[in-house]
Amino acid sequence: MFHQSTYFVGCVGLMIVGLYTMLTKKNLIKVIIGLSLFETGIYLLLVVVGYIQGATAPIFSRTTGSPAEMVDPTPQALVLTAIVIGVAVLALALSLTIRLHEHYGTLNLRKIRGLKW
Amino acid sequence: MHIAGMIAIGIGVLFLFLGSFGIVRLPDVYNRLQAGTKCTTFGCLFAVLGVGIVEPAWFWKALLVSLFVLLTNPISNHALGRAAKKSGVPLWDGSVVDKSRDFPSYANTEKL
Amino acid sequence: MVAVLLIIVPLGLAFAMPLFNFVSKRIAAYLPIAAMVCNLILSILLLPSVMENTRIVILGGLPPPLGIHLVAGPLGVGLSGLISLVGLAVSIYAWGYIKQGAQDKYHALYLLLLSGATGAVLTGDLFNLFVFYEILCISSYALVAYLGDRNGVESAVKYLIQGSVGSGLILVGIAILYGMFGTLNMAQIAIHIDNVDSPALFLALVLLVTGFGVEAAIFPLNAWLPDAHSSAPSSISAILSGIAIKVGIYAVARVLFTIFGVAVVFQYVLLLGLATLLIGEICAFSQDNIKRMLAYSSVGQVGLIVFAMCIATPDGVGAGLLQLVSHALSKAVLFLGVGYLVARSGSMSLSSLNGIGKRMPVVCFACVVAAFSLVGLPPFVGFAGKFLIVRAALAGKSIFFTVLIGIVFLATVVEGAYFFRMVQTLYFKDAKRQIEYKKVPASASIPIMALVVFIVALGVYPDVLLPYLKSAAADLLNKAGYIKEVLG
Amino acid sequence: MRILISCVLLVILSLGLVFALEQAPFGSNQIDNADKPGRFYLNQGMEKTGAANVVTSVVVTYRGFDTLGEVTILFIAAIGLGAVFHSRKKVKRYEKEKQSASLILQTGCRFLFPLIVLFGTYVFIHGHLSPGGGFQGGVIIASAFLLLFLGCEEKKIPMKSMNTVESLAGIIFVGIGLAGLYWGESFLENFLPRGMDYMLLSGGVIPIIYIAIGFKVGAELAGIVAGLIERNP
Repeated sequence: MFHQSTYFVGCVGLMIVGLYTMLTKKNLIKVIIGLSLFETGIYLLLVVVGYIQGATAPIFSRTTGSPAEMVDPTPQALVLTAIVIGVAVLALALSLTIRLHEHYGTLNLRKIRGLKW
Repeated sequence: MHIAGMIAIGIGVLFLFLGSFGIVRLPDVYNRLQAGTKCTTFGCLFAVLGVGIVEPAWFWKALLVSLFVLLTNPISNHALGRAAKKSGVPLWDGSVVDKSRDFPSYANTEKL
Repeated sequence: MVAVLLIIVPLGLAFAMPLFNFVSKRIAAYLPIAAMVCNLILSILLLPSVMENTRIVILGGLPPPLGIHLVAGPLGVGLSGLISLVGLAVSIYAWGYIKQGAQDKYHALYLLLLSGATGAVLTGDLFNLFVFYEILCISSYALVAYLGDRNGVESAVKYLIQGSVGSGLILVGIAILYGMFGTLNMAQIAIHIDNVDSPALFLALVLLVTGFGVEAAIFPLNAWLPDAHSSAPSSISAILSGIAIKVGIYAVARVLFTIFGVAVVFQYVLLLGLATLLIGEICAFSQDNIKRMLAYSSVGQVGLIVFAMCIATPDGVGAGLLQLVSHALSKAVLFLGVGYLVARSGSMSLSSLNGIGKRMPVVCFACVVAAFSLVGLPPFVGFAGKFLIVRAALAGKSIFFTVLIGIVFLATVVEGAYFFRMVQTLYFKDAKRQIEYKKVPASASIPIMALVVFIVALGVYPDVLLPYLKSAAADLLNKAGYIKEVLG
Repeated sequence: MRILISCVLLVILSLGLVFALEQAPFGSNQIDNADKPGRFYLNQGMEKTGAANVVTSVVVTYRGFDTLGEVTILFIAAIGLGAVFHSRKKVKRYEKEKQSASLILQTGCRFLFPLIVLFGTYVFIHGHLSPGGGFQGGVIIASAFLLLFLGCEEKKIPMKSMNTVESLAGIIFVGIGLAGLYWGESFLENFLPRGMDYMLLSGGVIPIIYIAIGFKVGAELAGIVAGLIERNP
């Protein structure tokens, strides 16, 4: 339907929005949201890389299933792994954020300067 | 059959759109919850059922999905609204009636 | 086939940690020691046989281009031996050192960190490398914040954010490579990469090097390192400086040499390494906090290793690897020793350590030996490393390298200056206040002294290591040989 | 100033990415080559493993080592959370204002909890036949526990047995891998018979591994949720 570069523009756009959020926002929670957006863009990119125009999901069933009409399964497996890694990082980041808030009473990164940046 | 399903999906999409429009336009939390739940529950119901009608093999699954939407959406809405009221989010100035004053458990939430 | 146990044993013991806790809480501290002893023995047993020909370990029942596989070559097994040696020393040290917090969780995370490092150096699949690299990174984020104090948490947050952006970039690079070649096998990518000339390839190279460079702390990606290394518990600082950075360097080297093998880029990375060296040493010179000083010194040493590797001759890479071994041993000793010095004096500033050398002779002696080794004085292993680097750089007789070696010497002088200042503080200044010094427990002094013995022994007989370094360098540089060994 | 610099940086990065991606020959024309892993998995995965969902057979057997690493990473997150929160003082601020959930929410949660667990179990048991699998099923089960945390505060989650489940599931995964090494030829090899196509008992070790992963992920994510909630579990 679309030229393939259209998809790339979408993925890269998400990544850039995430990176922009990470670079400019002061609040740590917003930085983590930016990180999450950035990672989402990457997952989309991985899926798009394995996409074939007009092909279906790589799942056989009794009625359908010809290997020629399926998309590449490997990037989907990679995305699964990458998402789980992203979740783990997110959980750890949020727990560290809670601890940081207990120590400083704020999440403003301009005010958290116990160590030299 | 196909056309009936498509019409059902269309109705669902229309209500979902109205619901999201309401979330943007309405003045306070309670009104937005109203738009966000009533319209989306109804819209979701029709959209899912429409899919079930278009694709008859999925009808029973679609029915089950719509049943769960019908069950969970109001509960979550209730929890959100109650939490908002308990933590003292004020009503819109133009609100007409506030029944929660009649219940003792909501009595001292206004001043927060 | 045995090489897979190098990864599985620590992993399985870490998984079983909660079950062992039901039996007794005290078992947790012994598990890392057991796993590392097992790994060390396995690596030493494997090393002679993989020197002759690289073993390919198939995983999941499919031969290399299709499934994931491990490459048990001289470089991988050698590095895993180094990891288990330093890991063993640090785990014995941690047995007496870690007394607060959730100790069983500390030991589980520590085991996972080491298994991640071992997996990263052994694997032959690009995405698998990423996964093990993430295991290493995420467990080190958690370990840096282990004590839960202000500095630890703050530096862990910084480390986490920079590290996860880095790993995101790696993933983009992997996506591009997979899109272009339809495979994740490093050897197969290396075959195809010569036939394609595309800007996307250059982009993938930049993204991968940037991503792995965050862990390797190559300038300008080293902002997290001084904070994280100085705020972590000392045993973790030792393992981060000794092992984690090395895995980053290994990954960068693997990407540069084996996958891409483009000679044009080496010079830029070489200059980056030089910049890292200079900046690290100069920043270390201006520090008063001793752990920060050691952390910046790690930055400088990373620069030196990257510099040596990017000379891209077998001699240069071998010298870089020797320097890598030397830095892993010396920096582990320094951080472990300084951990007790700091714990006894109660402050990290250099001035509080005045005259401590007379009170704690063993630990201070070990620190001095390690410091001299890092500066490059004979007869320690650091001398051999630096000597070989200089020889390799001057082998081509080009003016470019002569100038660069001059800069390296300058950095070494700076390095010598602050390490001698440290030695002067430890021994030749009078203590301002008298503190009751408790004896350092044997669980700390034994691993430290064992590593010191290695530093001295390898310094006196560097010839023992040279054949291994030679074949490891060939493993890294010989792209065609690697492809042939993996794909048959 | 900061915004300007970051904008310039990002514009350069995005232009570079888009241009580079535009020129790269991506997707369909690459996978058609028969010796490429993706094509091989599609053509032969079903016959070799017996799993109708090709993604599952890739995740669990061909790239099973990645999955082991992935499970490990979640495990690290769960332990790391515990380690980071260990030295935390107990938070008293919210205790006195805390109110129990309303009757509607409690009833709803009690009613939905077994259904969600059932659905999660369905998803991870049928991972080799339909979309889904251990991770997805585990996440659904963890969401049931999240509901329990929100709705029925008086119900305590047995964290000790959760830890046991987590640990046992991990050991089973590693043990199956080692069994593959022992009876087959390589770690994580599919050494069981592949069974009847499209039936529940097919795919050799895949369902066993996915059940272990489902339990492990469910327990770990429930532990993470419990750790992140202010109240001490």
